[in-house]
Amino acid sequence: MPSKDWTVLDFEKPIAELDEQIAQIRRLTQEQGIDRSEEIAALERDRDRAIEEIFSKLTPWDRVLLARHPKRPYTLDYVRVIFDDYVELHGDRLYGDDHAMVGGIATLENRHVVFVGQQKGRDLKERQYRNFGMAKPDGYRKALRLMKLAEKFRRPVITFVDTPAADCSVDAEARGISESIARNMMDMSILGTPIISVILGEGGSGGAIGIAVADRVLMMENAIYSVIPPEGCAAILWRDPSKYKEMAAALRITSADALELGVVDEVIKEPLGGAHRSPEAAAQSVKSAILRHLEELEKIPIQKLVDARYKKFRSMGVFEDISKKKPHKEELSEPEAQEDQCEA
Amino acid sequence: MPSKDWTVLDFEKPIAELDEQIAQIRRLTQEQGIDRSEEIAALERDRDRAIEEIFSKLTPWDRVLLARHPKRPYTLDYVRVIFDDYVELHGDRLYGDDHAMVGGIATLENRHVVFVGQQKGRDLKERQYRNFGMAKPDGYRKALRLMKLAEKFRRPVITFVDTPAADCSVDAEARGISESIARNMMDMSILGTPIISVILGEGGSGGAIGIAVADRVLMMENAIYSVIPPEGCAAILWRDPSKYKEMAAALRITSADALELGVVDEVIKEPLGGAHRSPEAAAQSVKSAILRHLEELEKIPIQKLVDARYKKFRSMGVFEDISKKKPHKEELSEPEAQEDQCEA
Amino acid sequence: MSAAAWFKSRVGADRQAVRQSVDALPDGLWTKCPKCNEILFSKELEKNLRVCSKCGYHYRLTAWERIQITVDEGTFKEIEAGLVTVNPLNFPDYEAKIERDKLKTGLNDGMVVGLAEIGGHPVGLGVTDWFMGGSMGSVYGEKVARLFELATSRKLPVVMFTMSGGARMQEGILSLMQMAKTAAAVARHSKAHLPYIVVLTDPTTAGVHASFASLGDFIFAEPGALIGFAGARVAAQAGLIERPANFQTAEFQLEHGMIDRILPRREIKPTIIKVLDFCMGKEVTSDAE
Amino acid sequence: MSAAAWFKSRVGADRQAVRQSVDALPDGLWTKCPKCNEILFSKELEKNLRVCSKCGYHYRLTAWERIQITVDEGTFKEIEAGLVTVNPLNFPDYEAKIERDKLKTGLNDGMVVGLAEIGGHPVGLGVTDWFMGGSMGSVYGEKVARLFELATSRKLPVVMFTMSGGARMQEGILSLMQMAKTAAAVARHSKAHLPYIVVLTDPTTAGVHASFASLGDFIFAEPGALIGFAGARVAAQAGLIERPANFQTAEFQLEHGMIDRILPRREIKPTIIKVLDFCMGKEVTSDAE
Ligand SMILES: [Zn+2]
Ligand SMILES: [Zn+2]
Repeated sequence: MPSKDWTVLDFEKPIAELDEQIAQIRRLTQEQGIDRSEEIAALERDRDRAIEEIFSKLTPWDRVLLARHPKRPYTLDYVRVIFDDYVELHGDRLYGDDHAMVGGIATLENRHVVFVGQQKGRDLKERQYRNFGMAKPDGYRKALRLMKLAEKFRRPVITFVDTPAADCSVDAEARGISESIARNMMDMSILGTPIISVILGEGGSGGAIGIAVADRVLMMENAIYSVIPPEGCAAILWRDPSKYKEMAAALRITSADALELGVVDEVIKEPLGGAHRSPEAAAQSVKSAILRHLEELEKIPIQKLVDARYKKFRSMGVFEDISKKKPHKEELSEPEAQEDQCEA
Repeated sequence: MPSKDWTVLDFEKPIAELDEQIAQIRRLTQEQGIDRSEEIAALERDRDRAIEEIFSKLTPWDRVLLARHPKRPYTLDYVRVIFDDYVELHGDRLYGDDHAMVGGIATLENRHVVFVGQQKGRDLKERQYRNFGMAKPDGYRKALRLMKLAEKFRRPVITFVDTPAADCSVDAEARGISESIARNMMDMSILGTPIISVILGEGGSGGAIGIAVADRVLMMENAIYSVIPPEGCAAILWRDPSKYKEMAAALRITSADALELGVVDEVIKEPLGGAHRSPEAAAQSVKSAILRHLEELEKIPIQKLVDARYKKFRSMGVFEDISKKKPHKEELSEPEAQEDQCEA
Repeated sequence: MSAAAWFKSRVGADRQAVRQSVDALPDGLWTKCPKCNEILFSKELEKNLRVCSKCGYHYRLTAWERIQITVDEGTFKEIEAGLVTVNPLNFPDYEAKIERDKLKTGLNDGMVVGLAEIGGHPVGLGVTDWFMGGSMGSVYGEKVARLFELATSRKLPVVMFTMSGGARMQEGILSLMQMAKTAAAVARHSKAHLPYIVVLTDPTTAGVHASFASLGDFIFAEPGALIGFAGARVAAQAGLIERPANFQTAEFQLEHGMIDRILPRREIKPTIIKVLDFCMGKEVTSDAE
Repeated sequence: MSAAAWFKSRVGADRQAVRQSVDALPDGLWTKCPKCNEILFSKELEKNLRVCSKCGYHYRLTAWERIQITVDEGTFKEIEAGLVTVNPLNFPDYEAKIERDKLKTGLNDGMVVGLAEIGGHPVGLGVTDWFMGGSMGSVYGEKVARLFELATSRKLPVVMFTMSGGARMQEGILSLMQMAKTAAAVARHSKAHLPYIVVLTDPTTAGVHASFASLGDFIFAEPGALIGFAGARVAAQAGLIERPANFQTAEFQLEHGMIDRILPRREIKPTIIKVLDFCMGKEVTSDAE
């Protein structure tokens, strides 16, 4: 992992240098047959301390970079570790097969589940094939078709979110990208089977929530979940795209923020230095979190589950109700503002 | 209506000549103020006798020509007479708005109904706009969307069939014309509201049945209902397109045939000489037939209605069950043919 | 509040005045159409429901103006007027903007909900004003959800006029969640076999278009209204260059099967009444089941 | 009848012989692939489930061959074998053609239905033979409907292999009605939360494709299979000239979202078993409700 590598973020450079030193010594060990394991162990300790040091000071913008890290494991990388017997199913039965949205049936330990998720591409060719993880209406409709199969056969749904945004090109608009996202949220809100969503990387706005109206929403430590990309928000709101770092902070898009704001149920810790440093371990953490939540959800009768899902999303948002502070009048003419917050 | 008119069929020419004579005398009457009403009445009697004479000998192929008659009233011509307060609703909420399939909400006497039907075009421009009455998947999906609105609000569905066939172009195929027709038949078979279909003109194969899985299927006297156009069948089966007249007879596509084969419930008599000679009267006949059947259907509880609809289509077809003629054997090696027909 | 009360109120009068200072020519009696430049007699424009009599341009309406031309006179009762916006993320400048738009509109936030009658049918009604770009934050979403819940419990149709630039960025992820919340509220109302009629007005985009605005049993739109997923500036960011001339208009959406009809403003109320008659009228097809 | 019995029967043996006289080279030991012209050792071809080992060309199978490679050995029990075709319209030449195809196939009509086990899962199974072009008339449709009804009453999945030129013209409008009849039978099976798996094989077109063949919860297809609405000759009649190279193939349908996967013949049975495990496996998500 040489430090000139474009897949190394600026703040990762000290880590990459230590990695490189360790790798060199390992190579020498092999070539020369000299035992230098103590030296390696010391360097590894240094490196891990460096990671901890660096990661304790990450800014929200650094989290954005991690969520979009070119080496970050993508949806199908997780699928390979978490599920067995994955049978990918294609198509929306209406128009096409969207390669930015994948899904199918699989087993998870003893369970049969339906899986759907956004898929980004690793190299340029695959990125284009996957439309950079930006699904069109066909993708959302494929996802809904598969979720309805899950409901028909009473199997839980697992969704993996990793998208910069839904596609907003002319043809996505022409086939109703708004309708497809709205319909998914509506139908997921009453789907008669447990749903768990995991935000793996980028939780990009409507593109993300279109498959994330779930009983449990889990979020990777270094994932982001945002109503708009910070760059876009800076450009629109402050008409100054260079302010994206400030905007990343203002929008509160990190996993800690989402947990605090009540938008996700749990943050899944990533391996030291981020999921890309140990994709297998990251996937195992996701797997055990899913299994733990599934066990809870399976005990709840379906109608109760669906009602709880409604209440969960119903209660999101922060506002104040000044009519509760004094006797209600039919016609409030000039409401008095009161400043204490109340959560609905 | 001069007899050189391309909108006059060959066998209609004697009628058209009498019409022309009557019209001339009427013009003279107006111009010259001479009362020639007796002469007119006599000619009209002659003409009506001629029509009766001609129509008593119509061949199946003549019925095909009548069903496709360029002056035949089309779906929206009926709608204008039969319904009030028609609000056309557009679009399948998925891809597009198909102009070959129209529909909306309307009132029919005291009732609120949903209407859908295929629409042909009268002149070349409108024909192209209506794609010659050949709907694409978008049309079938729009129809289903509207029928589901009817089910949601417990209103009956009236469908008008008039199509040479469903569209089979590359883009219809690409968007799943087969799927859309199959889905409509499936969902109509369990739709929780009364359905009445009227075959107005051409009942063209899958294109027709895609909106005609109804509790009552009514058929205009001079309409046709066929698994394939006679010309196509002659070309495919006999490799001789010139045999279309024989094929029209062999396929048994007239309203009398359909009634006898148990495929339609009632034949609606057309005005003397065909619906195009008096579109208003034709529409009034359709209206009273619909009302009569609606009154019957409204008395049936929905579940019974849906079960009866299933049984109705379930029982269509003619075959023989030789296992019923002798004790059943698990492994029949060489079945003996028996020639008497039995209806399932 | 009632519409009449609003128009009589200080803010209502101010708002009318502000509008005239924008649209009107110096003498105040005449207004120039921003689309065709025709000089229109202001009183005639009001009578014509603020539609240009020459080119058909539909001016934007305030929430209260919309209510006034839509409901049976005197029937609107606002609900949930006490919900007010706070600044949950401590987002820079948010309070100041809210205060500015409160003064401008006389509203606590962009969504006004209430009970009313239309053509004699009791309905739940939602209308939007141009408050923070018509954007949906927590108060907006909460009002929509409460409207649908009240309508569900009282077995009422919902009629909704949308006008929005999308989710409100200043409330971050909480605004995104209003999409799920409103869609879920529509789901429960719909499962109760109750009708939901949407009228999309200029502009309806992004988070609102991609949630409750696209979920009507009946979806109508005003002519020429901007309607689409990507807000204009987001689309610009995404570098969308080649687009059809009518891209993201009501006409584009009709052509692509997403809306039922385009209705000139004068036809909206009569059409809503026909639809309500269809859905809620007494003549039913079967009392059995 | 069981598959073994058919292969041992006179007709079964004849059919095998006929096939060899068509495909095989004079010595009978070798067969020439119609697609790539490779000379294949006939026994190897059989072992390879009649798929060309060089180019992957999938030969058409008889109904009994399909049953043999699909079900758990010895588990297939045919039902409704007593349904035979008559000539309801007195259509010219129909009886003669039926008799010809009866002799050719040893079947009463093209659709063979029965009960079987696949991967230990009891299922209702339908397979089609090339009888009157695989066309659907009254017997064909009736057998499909009875299969779905039996499966619904016994709570069994249905697995269906389709191969058809469409509705049978010789039974006229009655054939068209089989589309509605089979679709309605699928509806009731589906409402009972039972799975329906379709495998489209070469060719599946017209009336069969536009009815029960397109209604599976899971729809698979063999590589290169012709699949579409308009039969080739109908399409020719309609003057379709400009078409993509893969028009109406399994690959075209996959690209356009109409099928779940293309499965080489060897993967069909294992995939069906995985799907049956998914739908019918004992581990359920919730015993509540
Ligand atoms: Zn103007
Ligand atoms: Zn080959």
